[in-house]
Amino acid sequence: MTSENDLALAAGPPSAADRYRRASRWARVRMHPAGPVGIMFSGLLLGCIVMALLFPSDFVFLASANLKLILRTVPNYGMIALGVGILLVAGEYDLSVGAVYVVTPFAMATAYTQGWPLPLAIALAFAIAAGIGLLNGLITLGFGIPSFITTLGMLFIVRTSAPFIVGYARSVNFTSPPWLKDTLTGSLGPVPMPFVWFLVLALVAYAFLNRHRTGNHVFAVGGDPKAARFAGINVFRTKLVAFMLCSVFATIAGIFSVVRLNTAMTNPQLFIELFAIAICVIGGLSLSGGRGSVAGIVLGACVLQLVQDVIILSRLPGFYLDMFVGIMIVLGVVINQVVRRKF
Amino acid sequence: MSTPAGPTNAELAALRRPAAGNPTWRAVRNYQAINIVVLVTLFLGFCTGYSLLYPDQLRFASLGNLSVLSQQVPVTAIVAIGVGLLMIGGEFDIAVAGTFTLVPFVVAITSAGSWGWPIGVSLLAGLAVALLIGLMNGMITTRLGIPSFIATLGTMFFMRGVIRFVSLNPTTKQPDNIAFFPGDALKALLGGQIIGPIYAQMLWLIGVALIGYALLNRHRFGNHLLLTGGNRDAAVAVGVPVRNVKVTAFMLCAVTAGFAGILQGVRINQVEPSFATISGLELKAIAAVVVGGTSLFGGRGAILGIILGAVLIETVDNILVLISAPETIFKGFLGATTILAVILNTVIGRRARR
Amino acid sequence: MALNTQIAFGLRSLAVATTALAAVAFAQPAAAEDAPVKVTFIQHCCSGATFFQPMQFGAELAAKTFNVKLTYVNADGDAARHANLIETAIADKQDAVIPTITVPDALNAAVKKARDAGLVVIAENIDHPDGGKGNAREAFVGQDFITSGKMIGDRMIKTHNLTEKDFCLLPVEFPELTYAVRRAAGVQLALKTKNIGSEMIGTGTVDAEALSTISQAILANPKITCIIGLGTTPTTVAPDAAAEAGRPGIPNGGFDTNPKIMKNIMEGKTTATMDQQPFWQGYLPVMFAAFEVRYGLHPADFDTGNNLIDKANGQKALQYGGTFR
Amino acid sequence: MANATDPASVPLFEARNISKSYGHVNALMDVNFEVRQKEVVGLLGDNGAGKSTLIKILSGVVNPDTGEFRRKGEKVDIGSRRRSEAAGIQTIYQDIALVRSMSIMRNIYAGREPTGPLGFLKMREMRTTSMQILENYVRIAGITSPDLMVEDLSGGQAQAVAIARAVHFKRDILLLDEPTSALSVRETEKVLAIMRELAEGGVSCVFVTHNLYHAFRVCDRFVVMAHGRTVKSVVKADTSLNELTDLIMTH
Repeated sequence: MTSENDLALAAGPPSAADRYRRASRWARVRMHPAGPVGIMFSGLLLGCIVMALLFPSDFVFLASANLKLILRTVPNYGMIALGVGILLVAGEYDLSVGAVYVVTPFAMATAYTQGWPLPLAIALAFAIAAGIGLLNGLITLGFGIPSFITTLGMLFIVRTSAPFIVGYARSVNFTSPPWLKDTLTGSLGPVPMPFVWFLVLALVAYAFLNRHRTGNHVFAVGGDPKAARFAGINVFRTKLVAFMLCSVFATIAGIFSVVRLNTAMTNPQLFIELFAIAICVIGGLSLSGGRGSVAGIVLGACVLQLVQDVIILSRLPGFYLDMFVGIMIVLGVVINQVVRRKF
Repeated sequence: MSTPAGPTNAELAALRRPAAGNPTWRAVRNYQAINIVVLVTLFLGFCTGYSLLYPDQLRFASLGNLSVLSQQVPVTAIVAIGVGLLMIGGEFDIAVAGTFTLVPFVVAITSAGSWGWPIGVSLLAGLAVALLIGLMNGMITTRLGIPSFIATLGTMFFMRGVIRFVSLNPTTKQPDNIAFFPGDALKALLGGQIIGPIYAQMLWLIGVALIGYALLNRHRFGNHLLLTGGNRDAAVAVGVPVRNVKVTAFMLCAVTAGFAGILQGVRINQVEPSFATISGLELKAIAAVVVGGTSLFGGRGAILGIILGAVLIETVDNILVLISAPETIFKGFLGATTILAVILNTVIGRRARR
Repeated sequence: MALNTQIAFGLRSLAVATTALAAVAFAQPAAAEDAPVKVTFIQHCCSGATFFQPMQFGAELAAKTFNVKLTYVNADGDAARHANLIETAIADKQDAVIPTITVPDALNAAVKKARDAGLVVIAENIDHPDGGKGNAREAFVGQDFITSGKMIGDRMIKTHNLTEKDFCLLPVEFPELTYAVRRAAGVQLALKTKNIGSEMIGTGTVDAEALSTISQAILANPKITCIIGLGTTPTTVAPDAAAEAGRPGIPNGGFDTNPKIMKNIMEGKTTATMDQQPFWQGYLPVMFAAFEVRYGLHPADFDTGNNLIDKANGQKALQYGGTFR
Repeated sequence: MANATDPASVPLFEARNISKSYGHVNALMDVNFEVRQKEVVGLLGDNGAGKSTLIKILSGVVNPDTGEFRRKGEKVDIGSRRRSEAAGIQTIYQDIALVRSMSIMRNIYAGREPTGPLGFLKMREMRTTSMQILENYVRIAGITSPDLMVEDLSGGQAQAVAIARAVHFKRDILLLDEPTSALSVRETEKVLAIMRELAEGGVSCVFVTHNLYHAFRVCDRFVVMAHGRTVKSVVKADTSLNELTDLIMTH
């Protein structure tokens, strides 16, 4: 089997690589970063469909209104999670997304109502987002402090910045031009536009992470910053890009929300940042960086929303929604671990 | 452990070259929490000095204000000590606000009305619940092998539901605040005025701090904890029961949070279910702990630093009230204080070690 | 004075941020005819929430009008912090303190201490359940949650002819908060007269998520024929939620005003909202406090919450949203 | 000294009069070091002898206080990692400098990805080339796909990938800093064999190790260091294992 010249480890125990070669297609699915969450999602979906067919009047899962609703809702946290996910892969946290999600669209709406042209107002939102991301990155990397702390501080600073600048907590009517509202929140055939955009953004994130040079660098700096530096990768710049992308994705999500509701408010939208991280972890991303897939994030967002939908549709007391969400988060991560470990 | 990619012996020798000054000064400089000690001393000194010079402009050092601080700071600091010990062990607890709320609920419910347990038994029951919560957090984290950040995020949401359930008012079927009047003796014990602006909470803080210090610096457990948080593999290699150490730390964290919750409940005679949801105690505690020089990644931290971190955060807040700062700026200041203090800790720390 | 400035300048280099703030705060208005009345105003929760804007606007307008040095602070939904803030106001030798009595037993001692120290205490927004007999606050400016809950409930029953076949969804941000509990009790008081069932659901404060949660609840329970939002977020998104659930036009109403709610009312998407007129809750207590401290005028309770807004009287609320409304 | 005009005798790489001190500690004092074509040099010495500092200087991580470098007789600057790489030097560490959570292919190209317009990766090119690399430079059994994660490889396989990467990108001097100390006996044999193959194929190796037996088996020449100086440079034919051991022990 092995010649003298060959570097095979003939008599050693089979390495994981050997096992991979022999592994079945099924095992390869489980090994994929999005494998466990994919299995979870499929199981959940299958269960929902079966239940809906068995109890069509009590469990209206398959009603087109419900399906559309799910597709409309998944992007809320999903879009934020895409950015948070990219940053997690780079090995850093961003807790400030919850504030960015509120403040940048608020700035956009304020500028727009003050007569700025819409493209300029949108550009303003993205500029502020990029600025916040840049600041997060510069403080974290420049001083070498944990991003958890930088962005925790930034969460509070950004959250209070809008009310501080305009003097009061405010809400601004944002009546966007019909074409914008239709493109962002209308529907494409039976599929709501937010979901279409979510998939488009997911594709962009995928192209960036898996097909682009900088994405490759993001994986490297998150997986092993020392090895990345050794390979000549500019760790500082790569992480900075990831920080900025994270804020930008939060802003996109915020703009969708504002267009959908026709209003921008300074109300703190509590716990968004934690949900975004939960989605990523359910989707198979590692909190210590370097691992994960965009498919995992998309499926993670779907799973979280599906579970919430199931809880409400099955008429469990909505009063205790939080409780089920909590169980779900832990369970999701546990399933992730178990499925992977079985390999 | 040899790490060939690390510094060479020559470099290490260079690092070990004697620092200037006498040994006492060196010991002070090498103390882990020295930055925060200096920072808090300067800040408090400035505030006290200013308020003594111009008592009409800044009433920081007035009896009334110090009384408020001496009742509030210990509560935050006690929570922070638990969170800090856990963080030294390399883990987070996002669910402390839930524990902080649920435990006094248990005490208040079991000690009154149809339950009517003696207060001592109720207190023990409350602390037992805290231990259970800590055990749950610890088991989920260590046995199921999921990050504590996520595990306790889950239990945070879970406990909100539990709190809503236990706080249901039997007549209105709605969650409700519960009055908590545990009797004068306990009130004096847990929240009485000792002398001047010194309240019983201060003594309890000192007690908890001493226990925390003894555990962390004078007990085998502390050594295990530092090792577990600092270098898990090394800890396993030398036979430290890493999982048990972490579970114990989770339980300590929950017990301190629950105890602080009881202190709070005794002081304000009431327990509110909403506290678990909107207080943001978990982030405030983490902020206090890292401001106090504790490493977010575990393995490094000092009890005094953690307490001073809580002192700094609460005092900054207090000063902002006293100078009539705009309401919108408060949380922003908490954020800025956190970032700046941690920058100060790391940068000065790095320079001192250089 | 010069010495003062010099010292302040020197210390500024010690702690730049703190001193900068201090400098702003210490800059007293030059030689007013009367010394300004010092008032601490405590908002009980939720920094940044738009509901409180008219309240803060009112408080600051009154402060400007009546020469009041206003300290506007937020208790972040923490009763202990609320008590601290009252005691800090006492220590800071304020003339008056204006708290929200969210957690009565927690604040009784502090309120009494403030009265004993000679401060004027006027409650706003939320009162002690036993009113003036409950603790030592002198007056209350705010909405009676239970009464107002009953009013919006009655209005929804009347306008939409609700009967015992109907079922009401009561979405609210956080079901365990005082306002939610008491408003729900009021609404249910009205619903009980017609034997109408109801169900509460927690939505959180994230608008987009609240929207989805309410729509899903409507889908899940076809019995639901009426929505009464118990707080700003659910009231804001209720009509959109009904539309997204494929049942536009479900009668809906709720509490509070903001530009979006007013727009919905004017467009006929929302039946009515209970306006608790937060402007008054900011303006009046500050004015009362200033007048009592300066002239010894005694304040009185003032119910701000009986203003039911619908399409007929909503124009002004839309026009002055964010300031007076 | 060799005749500079004779190309065969010009060393591939030379470091002359290198000194480096950290504070009051002199890590290197006036060290001369050279690597010739097609040879494996063993860099030996006890802890603190200055080996690691020398390796760090050669790989561009640390700058010397004094000294100069020549490649094939021409003066070169190796003051940064990039310049050191440009001078043909690549370093392999004991803790294999690969990102464990990334695939072999992505590791091979980390930092020098072939890209099309807008910086998008040429995936097909990357895949075929990396498979060729794995097959040509160091035949590594058990590696069936360039998409395998490095963490799924054994230590020897991973070290082989690191070496293959270094060789592919036209480096003709490999610095191997304790490359075998984390490996099993069997894997160590493979890595030693790779070193010999590389030297014969034109890639000179500098082998830093504590293990004199290993060194004696693969090296053509030995440089012994002690207290920041080179004590002796000797070809294999002129020495013995015992002599080398004595040299290290006595200094």
